[in-house]
Amino acid sequence: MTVMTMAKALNDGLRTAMRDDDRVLLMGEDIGRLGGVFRITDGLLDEFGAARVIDTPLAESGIMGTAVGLAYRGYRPVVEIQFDGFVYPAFDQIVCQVAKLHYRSRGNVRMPLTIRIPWAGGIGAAEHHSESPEAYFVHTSGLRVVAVSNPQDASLCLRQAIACDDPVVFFEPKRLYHAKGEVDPTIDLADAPPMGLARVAREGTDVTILTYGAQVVTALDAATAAEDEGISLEVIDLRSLSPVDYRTVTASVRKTGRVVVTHEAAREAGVGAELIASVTERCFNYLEAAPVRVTGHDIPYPPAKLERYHLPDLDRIMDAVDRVLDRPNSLSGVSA
Amino acid sequence: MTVMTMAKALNDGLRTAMRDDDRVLLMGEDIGRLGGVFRITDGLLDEFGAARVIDTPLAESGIMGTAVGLAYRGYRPVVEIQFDGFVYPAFDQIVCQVAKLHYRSRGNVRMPLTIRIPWAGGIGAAEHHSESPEAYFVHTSGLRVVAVSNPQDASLCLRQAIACDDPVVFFEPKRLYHAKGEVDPTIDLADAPPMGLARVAREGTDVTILTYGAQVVTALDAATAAEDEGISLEVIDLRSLSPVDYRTVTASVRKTGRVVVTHEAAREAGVGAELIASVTERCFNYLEAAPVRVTGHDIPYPPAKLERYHLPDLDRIMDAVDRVLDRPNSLSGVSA
Amino acid sequence: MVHTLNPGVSLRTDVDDVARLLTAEGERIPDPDLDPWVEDIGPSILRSLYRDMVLVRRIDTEGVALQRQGQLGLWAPCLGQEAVQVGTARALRRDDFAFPSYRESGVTFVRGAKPADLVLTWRGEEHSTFDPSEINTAVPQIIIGAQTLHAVGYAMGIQRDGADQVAATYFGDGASSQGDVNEAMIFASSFGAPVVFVCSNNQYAISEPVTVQAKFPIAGRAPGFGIPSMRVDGNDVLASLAAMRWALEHARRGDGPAFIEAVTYRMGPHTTSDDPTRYRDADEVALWRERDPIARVEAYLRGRGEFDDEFAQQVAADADALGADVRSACLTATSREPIGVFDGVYAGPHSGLDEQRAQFAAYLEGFAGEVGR
Amino acid sequence: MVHTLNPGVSLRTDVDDVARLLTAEGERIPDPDLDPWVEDIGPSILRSLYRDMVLVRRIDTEGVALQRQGQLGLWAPCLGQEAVQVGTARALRRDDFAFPSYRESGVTFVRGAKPADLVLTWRGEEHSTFDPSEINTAVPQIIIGAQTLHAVGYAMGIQRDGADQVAATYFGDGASSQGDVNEAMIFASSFGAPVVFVCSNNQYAISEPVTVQAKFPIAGRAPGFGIPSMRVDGNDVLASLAAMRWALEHARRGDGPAFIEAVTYRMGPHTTSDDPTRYRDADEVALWRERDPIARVEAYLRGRGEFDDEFAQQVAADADALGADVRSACLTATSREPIGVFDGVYAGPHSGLDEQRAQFAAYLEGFAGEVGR
Ligand SMILES: Cc1ncc(C[n+]2csc(CCOP(=O)(O)OP(=O)(O)O)c2C)c(N)n1
Ligand SMILES: Cc1ncc(C[n+]2csc(CCOP(=O)(O)OP(=O)(O)O)c2C)c(N)n1
Ligand SMILES: [Mg+2]
Ligand SMILES: [Mg+2]
Repeated sequence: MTVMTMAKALNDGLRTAMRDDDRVLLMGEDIGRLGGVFRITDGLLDEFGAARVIDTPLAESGIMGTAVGLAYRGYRPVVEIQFDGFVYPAFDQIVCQVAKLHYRSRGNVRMPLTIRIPWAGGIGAAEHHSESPEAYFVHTSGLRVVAVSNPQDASLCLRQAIACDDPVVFFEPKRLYHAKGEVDPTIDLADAPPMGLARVAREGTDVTILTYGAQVVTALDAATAAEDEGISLEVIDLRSLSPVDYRTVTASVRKTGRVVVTHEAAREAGVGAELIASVTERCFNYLEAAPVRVTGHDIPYPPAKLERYHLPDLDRIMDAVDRVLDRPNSLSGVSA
Repeated sequence: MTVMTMAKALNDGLRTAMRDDDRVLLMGEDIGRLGGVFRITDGLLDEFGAARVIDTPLAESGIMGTAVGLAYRGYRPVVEIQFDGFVYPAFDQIVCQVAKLHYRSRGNVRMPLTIRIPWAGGIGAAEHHSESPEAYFVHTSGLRVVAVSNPQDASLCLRQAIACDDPVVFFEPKRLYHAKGEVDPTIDLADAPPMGLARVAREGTDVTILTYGAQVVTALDAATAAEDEGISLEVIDLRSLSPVDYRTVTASVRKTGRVVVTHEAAREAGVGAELIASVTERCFNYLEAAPVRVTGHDIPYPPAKLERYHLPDLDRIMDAVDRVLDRPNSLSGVSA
Repeated sequence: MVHTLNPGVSLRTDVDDVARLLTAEGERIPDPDLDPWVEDIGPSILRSLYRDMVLVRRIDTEGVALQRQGQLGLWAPCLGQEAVQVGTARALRRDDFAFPSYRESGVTFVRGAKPADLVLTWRGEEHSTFDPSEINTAVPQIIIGAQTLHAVGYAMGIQRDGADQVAATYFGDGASSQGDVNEAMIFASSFGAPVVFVCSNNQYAISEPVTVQAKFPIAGRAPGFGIPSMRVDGNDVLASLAAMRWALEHARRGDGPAFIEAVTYRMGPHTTSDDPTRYRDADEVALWRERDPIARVEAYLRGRGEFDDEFAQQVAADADALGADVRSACLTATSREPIGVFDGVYAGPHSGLDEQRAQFAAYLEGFAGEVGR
Repeated sequence: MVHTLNPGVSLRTDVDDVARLLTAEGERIPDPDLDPWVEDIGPSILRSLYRDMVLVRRIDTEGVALQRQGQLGLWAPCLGQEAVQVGTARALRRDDFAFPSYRESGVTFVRGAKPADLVLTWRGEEHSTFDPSEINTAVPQIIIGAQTLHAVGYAMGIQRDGADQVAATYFGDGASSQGDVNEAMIFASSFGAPVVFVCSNNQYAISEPVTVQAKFPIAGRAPGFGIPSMRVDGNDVLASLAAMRWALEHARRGDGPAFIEAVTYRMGPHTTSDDPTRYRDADEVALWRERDPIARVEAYLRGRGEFDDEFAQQVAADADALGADVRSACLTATSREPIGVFDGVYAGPHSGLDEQRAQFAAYLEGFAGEVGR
């Protein structure tokens, strides 16, 4: 066990994956000499050379499309999309090729791509640098989607994603890149639990909070605050957004009977909608109150100075907790 | 009132919109001499000329991006995406530009684009020709999303979409292009109800079926079948997927207490998830059973010969109806 | 001086402004750039190229017929484009890797696709049938231009493996407008990847004449990206073969990508769903009928006494046999079981989909037991 | 012959392989292509170009300083690129329409952006401030290359209006790899749209040297699309102006698009978040410091007795005043109210968002009343 930042854990995970399998290679913008704008690939060019750490031309569709070709040839490309908001030019290659080639080729062609996306807001960034596009990928059959919230998961899940024979879209919350945590970077993948089991980040009895990524930290803060008010929140870090580990989720919901989902992404047809729909289908008779979503508004990501009114913070989570507990101090509410 | 096919109604709607406003112009692949692969723009080149009916180079991002520029200049471009599966190269321009420019420019720049998409499956088509990408757009703040199910709505909603100062993604179910219906093509837009009110396609008392597009027809068939079994289904044709007319939806759900949502698109994080989450939030105390989704599977669209096992048909809807009514003959079910 | 107003580039789009070795009348004309690449091509190879073209045409006829008879959902005819497909594909080494589009049945056939592989996708049974690694050919692509990037990536893999293979990618004149195709040229150039771009300029993208995509020859774009290119008569199998050999050799020896624009004509409709009379004149089609790729090889060989009726009959018989095989592969096809829609989505277990599959299996089973509702 | 192996195109990427009118030392040299376009440019206009460049540099210095002081979230310096920005923007007519990227503060300034417009976006107050229709300049673009298509579309609108305006779009060397930029050239060429492409090749896309994007001059790509192009010294304001006039006139008279590659250098970091010492040598930067765009104009004018210290001081004072205005616009900025995050998403009512807005307003209101929890 070592204490390290998530950025370091990811860097370390990449290095391990590249040492373990020489078909693994990295592609992206500025990932070579610069080590990526977040330094996640720092030092890897020196260790593995330009044939395996590839600074590409500035074209995301080109990156994704050539990664598909490399996968055809038996490579395992790990693609870095520089920021969440720049994944869209690659959307066609992801949706029509990466996600479908295994199905379309009747399993003959594997697409073991990992698409790393520095992700989401809260860092005061410029436009297009704080997006939460995860729902697009969750809705895309053929992909797996992972979102991490701490250095240990970052390290292990990234290695698992790279080792996975299916394409994985891997979300790294930018605002946690410098958060530190204990990491065992040497876990044997053969012994590790399968990628994508949800984690009970904090046990509780009154309300289940379903969340992922940086919101896990906010939810844990809310749980601490709630404790002071005598409310016990169970916080579940989903880790895998597709598939979702419903065994862990439903066990919690059946215990608490009350659910709050929180994410930064817009609400409409977001991951929260899926979670509520699925939980309602699976746990209807256990639910004591309507599940509530605490999400980004259904607006384009606002300017940096306003982002704190967009991102669901501790207070908004607590307000939702009040609501599912039917406490009178809930300020929000749903109209007809 | 005239009886015409949906294809004709759309053609007619375009013609009317172009006559009414000379800033309206059409862009797309093969929309000129050919009149579009579905003939929706038939005859419009002859009437309005090549400056207003523009056969573009084969590049969807280029089409969408130049449409944005035309909107900057005060035009109202109506873009035809040839098939649902070919919208993805334009995704970046749609998500980052079309959807955001009004917000980003503080309302200074309007994006009155209409993006017409011949849509969804059931016509035995080749790969990429039967996609249901609507959830991607519903999840994208800044867009409006409409899906029509009959010639009258096709005619009116298309004209409304074109007249709307916001971007509208307009879904046209291919398998209904040749379905006929009564159309009043002369409705004055000033008198018409606002675009996007849901329509109670059939009144009923036992179960509410929420649906849109070609599935409305399947749901109506199910309602007829159900009647024979003494079950009364209320079928709601949403027409607008973003925003959803929850007034109409909740009124129905409060009456029936039971909900089935059906759409062709994959289930995970689809529009059905949003509908169930919203309905649960809004009508929790009225719900007698967990709402159920009947959707395409979470798979890439299968080969044509298999599509009937993918598309939710009458039997699958009836099975879900049985389930929400807790009738013993429901064959499906949800595991833990 | 530094302007690149570039008077050097031919700005004509004239279809006769091409490199050619066999005229429409079957006359062998010299071409200094192409001649060196076909020195070894004698009558017997020419006869086998003729044979391949006839077989491809027969496959195409069968495809159209099967579609008309309701046995295929759709067919994209390659009638008139046999020369570029056969000529370039025959130049490939077995271990090179081809990335074709939907219209390249001639390419997939030459690469080794079996009769079933040629029709079951169009029948709607499978998105694709053959295993790409068996015939070193990718799943044919429908998303216009997407495969060009795959070819470049594959070629980057070849480089990393230190191999001397080449990736070849096929696409149309319409495709040349897609961002992906241009990005593919940029990546290929930047990485010096061993990839050959073959643009079959058949004059149309569905109804749009090539002039919607390009006011000047498409081959003229490649040099701007640092990729040498050649514009050849795509109805001339010998020129197509020669140009492809030039391009492959260029890539194989480590000099990076090369580009071929093969000027040809789509004699049929875009697909069997299309009605080309809406957008082009019979005259134009008639003109191109004169430029038939097969007839000119026959004329040339006959002129040299290297082609007789017996050979023609033999090829026709082979073609009929192949046609019959294609037909029978189509007619004897069986569809997957309903639950088979779930096959092959993921390579490994997936809790969400596995559950959905199990539920659907239960549904199907229960449903099978029911007699009506 | 029809090959386009194209020996006519200069395949060098040498930064000195450019058209130039003012050398780094301030010597006026002739250029047959550019000279005709600057016949009317005498000392007084040159002084005003000098002045604009100094002002732009001052804005840039202020931007960096404000960022260092925590007043801006980020700043993308244009240090070293003043000549291409001022020279080309000054060639535009007021009613032409510019589509800049994030780095073109010089362009937006010349177009008429106010001090607040130059900083409030970087401060994170607004995604953009000015009304594009007031200064005929689009919201600066962050998505690399996207604006080039907007410019082409706008130009298609100009054509439809029968107007003689031109759309001009700015982008970087990195952007030239994006599909959108290539599609923009294709659309522009096919429709003969009055648009001018200005590629500021500042040698880097963040850390990537231009050789990752292109092995050959970027200007060499345009002719392949049928677009005439020119490669100029982007640190030479006179050459930049001249080339832009040539390009604008070409477009304005109905001859379609034109393309300029302006070879320049990003003297500073990519943005204030960047550390360029990780990827480039001080030597290289020093070399380019010798090529300063402002110094050469001063040297030229001084050499002709058209520039004295008094003028220099006046300009410096103007620059200081502008700098102070920029600073004060930044420091006096006020943020929108929290509920303002909902402003301007849609042009018309939207039941879903209106409801969400109302709920959030209620939440904020109730919350404001609370003292802690
Ligand atoms: C991304 C995308 N957009 C649109 C289409 C619809 N489409 C199929 S073929 C075709 C024309 C292609 O023309 P070309 O590239 O010249 O190839 P050809 O069909 O002539 O062989 C179009 C527009 C598609 N398949 N993919
Ligand atoms: C689509 C997209 N991908 C990636 C980025 C991240 N990014 C911002 S600037 C930049 C480099 C741009 O280089 P260039 O076009 O040369 O312009 P310059 O910054 O040098 O002015 C990159 C990669 C982006 N903004 N948009
Ligand atoms: Mg074609
Ligand atoms: Mg640059």
